[in-house]
Amino acid sequence: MKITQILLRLRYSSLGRLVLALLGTVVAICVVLLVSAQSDTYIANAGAMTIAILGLSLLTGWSGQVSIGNSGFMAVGAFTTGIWANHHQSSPIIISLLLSILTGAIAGLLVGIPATRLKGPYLAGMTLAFVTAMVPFIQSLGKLTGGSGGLFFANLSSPSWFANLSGDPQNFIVANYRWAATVSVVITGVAYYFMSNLFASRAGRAMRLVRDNDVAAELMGVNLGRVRVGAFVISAAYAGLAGSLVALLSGVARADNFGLALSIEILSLLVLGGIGTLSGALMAGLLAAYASTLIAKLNALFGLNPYSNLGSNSQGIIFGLLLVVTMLTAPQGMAGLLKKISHLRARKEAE
Amino acid sequence: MLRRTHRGVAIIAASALSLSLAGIGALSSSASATGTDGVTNTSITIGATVPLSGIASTGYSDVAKTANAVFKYINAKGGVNGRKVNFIIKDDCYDIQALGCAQPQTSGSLTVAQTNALINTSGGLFATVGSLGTATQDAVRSLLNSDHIPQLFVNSGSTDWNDPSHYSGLFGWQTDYIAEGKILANYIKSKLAGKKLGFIGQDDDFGANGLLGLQRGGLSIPNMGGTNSFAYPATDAVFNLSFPTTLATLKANAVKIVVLDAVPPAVTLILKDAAKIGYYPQWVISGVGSDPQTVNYANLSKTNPGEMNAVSMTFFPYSTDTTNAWNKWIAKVILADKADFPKFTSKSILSGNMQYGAGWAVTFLQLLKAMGSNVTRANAVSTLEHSAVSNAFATPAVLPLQYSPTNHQGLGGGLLVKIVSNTNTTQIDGKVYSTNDAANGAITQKAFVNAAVPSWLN
Amino acid sequence: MGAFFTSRIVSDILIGAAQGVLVGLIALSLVLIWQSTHVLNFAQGAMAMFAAFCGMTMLEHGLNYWVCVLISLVAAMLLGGVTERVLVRPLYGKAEINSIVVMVGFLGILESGASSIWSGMARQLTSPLSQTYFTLGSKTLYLSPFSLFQIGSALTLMLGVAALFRFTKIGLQLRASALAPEVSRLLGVRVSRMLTLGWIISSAVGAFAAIIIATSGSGLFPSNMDGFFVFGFIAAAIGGLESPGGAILAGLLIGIIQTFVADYLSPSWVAFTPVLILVLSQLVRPAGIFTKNTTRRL
Amino acid sequence: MQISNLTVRYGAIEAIRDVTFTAMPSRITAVLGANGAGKTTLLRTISGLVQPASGSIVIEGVELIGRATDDIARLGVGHVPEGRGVIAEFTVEENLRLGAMAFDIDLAAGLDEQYQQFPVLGERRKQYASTLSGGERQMLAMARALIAQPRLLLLDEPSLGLAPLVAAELMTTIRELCATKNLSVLLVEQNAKGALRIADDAVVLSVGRVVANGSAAEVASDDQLRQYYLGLVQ
Repeated sequence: MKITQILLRLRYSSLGRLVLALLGTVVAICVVLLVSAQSDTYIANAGAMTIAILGLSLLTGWSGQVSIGNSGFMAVGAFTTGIWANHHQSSPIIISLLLSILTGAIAGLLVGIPATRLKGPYLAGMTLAFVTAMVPFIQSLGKLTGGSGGLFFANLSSPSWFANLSGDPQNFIVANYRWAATVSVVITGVAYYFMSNLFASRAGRAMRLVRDNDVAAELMGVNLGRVRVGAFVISAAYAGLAGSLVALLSGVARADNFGLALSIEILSLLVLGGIGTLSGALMAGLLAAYASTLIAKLNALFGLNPYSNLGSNSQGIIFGLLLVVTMLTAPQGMAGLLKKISHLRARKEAE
Repeated sequence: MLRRTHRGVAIIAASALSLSLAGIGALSSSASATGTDGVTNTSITIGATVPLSGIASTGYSDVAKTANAVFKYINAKGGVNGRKVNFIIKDDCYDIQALGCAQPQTSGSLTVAQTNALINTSGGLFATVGSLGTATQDAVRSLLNSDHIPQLFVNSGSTDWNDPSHYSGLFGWQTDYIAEGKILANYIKSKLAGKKLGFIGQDDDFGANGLLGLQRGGLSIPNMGGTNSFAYPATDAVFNLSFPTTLATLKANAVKIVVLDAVPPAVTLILKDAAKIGYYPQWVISGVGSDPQTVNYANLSKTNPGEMNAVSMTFFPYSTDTTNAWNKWIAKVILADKADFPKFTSKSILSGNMQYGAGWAVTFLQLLKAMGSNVTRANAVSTLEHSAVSNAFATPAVLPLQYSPTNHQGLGGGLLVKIVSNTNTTQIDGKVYSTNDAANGAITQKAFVNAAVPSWLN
Repeated sequence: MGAFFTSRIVSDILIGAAQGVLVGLIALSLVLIWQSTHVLNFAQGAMAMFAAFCGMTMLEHGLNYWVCVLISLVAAMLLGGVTERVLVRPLYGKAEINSIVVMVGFLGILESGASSIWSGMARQLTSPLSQTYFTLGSKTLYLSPFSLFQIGSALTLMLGVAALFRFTKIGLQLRASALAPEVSRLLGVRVSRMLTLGWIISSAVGAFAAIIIATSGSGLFPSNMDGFFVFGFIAAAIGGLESPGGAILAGLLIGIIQTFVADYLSPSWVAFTPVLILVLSQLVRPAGIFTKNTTRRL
Repeated sequence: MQISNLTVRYGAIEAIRDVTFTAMPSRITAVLGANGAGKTTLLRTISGLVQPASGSIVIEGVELIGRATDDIARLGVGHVPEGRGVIAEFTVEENLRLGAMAFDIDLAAGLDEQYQQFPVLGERRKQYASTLSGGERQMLAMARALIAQPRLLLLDEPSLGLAPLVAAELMTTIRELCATKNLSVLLVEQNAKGALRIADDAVVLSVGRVVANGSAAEVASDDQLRQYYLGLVQ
């Protein structure tokens, strides 16, 4: 048997998934240490986006509930981290992360209980309403959340052992970026591992059953309400973690950064990556992080002045086109395309 | 052959990933020839994050573009001391990622992301120069400081830029909102005494500092949320939710003077909403929100529809003065930049935002010239702190910069102007007022004399 | 009597109603599309904005205001029709998320496209009617010639749409195509034309709202419909997505309640007031307050 | 109407295989067969709701295959679908007006005629269709198809779910209509007994194939057919 096949087969056992996650994380850390500092900032952000997309993938892809409010839960996580960081400057980041997961989950429960009674457009509308209310609500809390301006705190900086380890101990700028990316990669690895276990578990199967046929699920003894709310809570906890990571990476928590636009972005990326797949979430996270660079290169290729009307808006146009074209031609996203290609090749081989 | 092409999904994904990583960005931040990031013998690389799109881009997007026009103009003449200025502008949407923002929404603060991109510019970044916004620049203050990258001439009147003991490389440029408030208060006390006062301010440092200045200047206005004193959320510059009721209250309470600490789109809405209810008080508007080329002052006066009744402060010769030497120079520079200002003609009027961009761009060129061959970050800071040198910089501003080792604020006053219409602004008394932030700090006045345009700029 | 019309409560109602009819119009346009094609059109506001730009920028070339309005409405109809044919048609029968994502992508294209063509700067549209409120003695009556036109034309438009649906041949076919497309086809109704027509009418309604919003509010700029879209959507959900009348009433309600909240409580609560109304209404009647109860179909 | 070599596939399944028969003008042709024999698919294919893999359907010299459903309806093919398809949210009269909409006919006269034919509909013209009983809904569906004055009427299980008496009455009505209106009817029925009683001709389908084709009397007297395909025992 070939190595690739062994690796792929690993995902069917719990221990195998652990090995896969560890391997992936180690490989990613090696990449982090090799690429440029700017690429490290992209990878760090890709981690945060991947976690948020994984959360939405669970909710929308598995339990079939379309949410355009997950950035609201990210805001909860980010401000939990921000408020904690401003009061306990030297506490380890793991505490910030765990607290944010907790507050995210609680917010998910509070929103989920009424929201999951609704279906289709009403559920989407409820989550849309939640996120549009969240931004002004956080801003209206005054000193606690810093109003419109937001909270500022120290962002992640490299410990000295890491700076020594990562190559150039003189250049602390680069070491800081590498450290941030490493932290992000490790957190993403853990989040990914948990999600892959959930995917294979009974609860994961129950969710997919609810999505495909809620009547049948109910007849088979699945508690619809509990599964729907459960999916909401886990999804919100992932969003809380993502928000916390975003805040730690940038040293800022500002409500405007977690508005409707981010929710729509997460949903779009989920679709581009492939709804309901784990690998799709990874690819979508990377796509998000590299989008602006890629499009800047395209601008340069076509000789567009980046400060002109068209140049400064080409990103929005290209991103929009990408979404429309993906949905109309390959609704399974990148993960679906890759699967198709590998199936085609397998078939060719068989012949 | 066929066997080899067979790959699992994960492997394809992984190789696509590593390919994309390999393709983008080589190792950067390696020290350059002169030993300072972003500096070579023939160039210096600086950058700024500004709102080119989104909620605050109206008018403000011209600031950095004008600065860029100045740098291009000087580069075409060979640069300063043989160095050309490589100015990188990044759009941060004022860090409000509403749907009008043209940047893809990644995650978290766009200002931080764009500042990271600037720091990691290949060849390095010497400093950020002219980044715009109070909250946006607060967000990257500690990042730039910990990387020892100077953060020069922040486009905001907050006092946050004047903290040399914590942020040695951080410099403001314009008169801060407190000093501006004191000068406006002085005018109100002397020329409009005895009339009932009202205040509307943005619900952040901008509004709070401006109000503090009015109070320190001796006016009795309650804090925002008190009688006749209102805060508005920044997003109301678009949504217009609070202004109608706010103005109705002011009108009902017979308030005769209203001070506005608001950005231009909000000022436009406030003036329009007031006219709707036939409310025509004496407006007193902060300089950052009053630019006649950005705010629409049409048909807002009761007695004469073509006229307006607003007082404001500016650090520049009023923009409709086409005989002023600096205005002529700025117009010439912009006219030369057909790429970014295709619609600007020899008959166009400068906006306050254009003057502003030219103002700090010239200041940076003066700094570069003063540093001579020793272009390092440490020398940039010490040159600015060397009052005898930096305070003598000739800029378009109507008063000298006042940098010192203990003062990183920049300008300390301005010229009072009366806005009559979009094409007609006049000086009120031709005097330049200056002061500091302290409650007991005196306000001095002297005649307005613009520094001459240095010949090497022409 | 004058004192009554200039009282604080009546003033708030008048201000709120002027704002509310606009929210109602957006909600109506969303309901029209939802009814006919079961697509939640996230690009509704952006399409209206784009169409408004197409016509209203002609003001700068000296064209009459009403001619510009006409051009915008024609542009809106074209945009609506083409959108349905090209973007929406392939989505029928697909999962809900597909249409949401496509319309979100279209929203991005339209807003960035408008910024590319017309720049992100806000354009002030010179109003054809005075926007100064009338006075009764020394007090302000919160009505102006323009706000009268605003409320009047919005109501007329709503009644017109209602009449079209209730009393005309086309209206009967539009409703039948939405309710039972296959049966309608069997009866010889050109259903696909009716779906396109639904989008055309809805786009025109939305564009009209966008023009009024740009004229009376903060001007015309690429994102000027974002906030109104959210409020309009909330109104449509409160009213029940199937009910045009409910959408309009809910829009009015939102406008008036917002004004009361701003006046009596705090302006900073205005932005999340509609959401609270939505949450309450959904908890009471999940399918909307103005829809008849229907049983779940399997 | 001439159907030749018609084949319809749903994915890998052939719902109809190589079906050929002719429905004569002004006659009732019953299409019989067990559940899943392809009867409904046949009607849906004629109406253009389903596209066949091959074959042809010609009516008065016009090829139907490839035409849109609404075009086919306007050619004079009325189709009363299984489950009746009345629009519950419309009133009785609105349903009838909708039926007349696409055709160049005198609406008032058409309505009068249908109300005469089905007096109960006249009584309930302002009521919502959702308030009608099963039999009344079936009448409304028939009336709505008839108001367009079709030349070919496709009836899919009209007696399904009706009380035997009502069903019998309905069959009689269909017979009368065919005689007075110069109308061809293609009648799909599981209730073979009732259908054969009023039909002129009959086609028997089994698993998508034609197993018998002839006059109703011939089919009704063929014991083998009755037993194996129609489930009728003497």
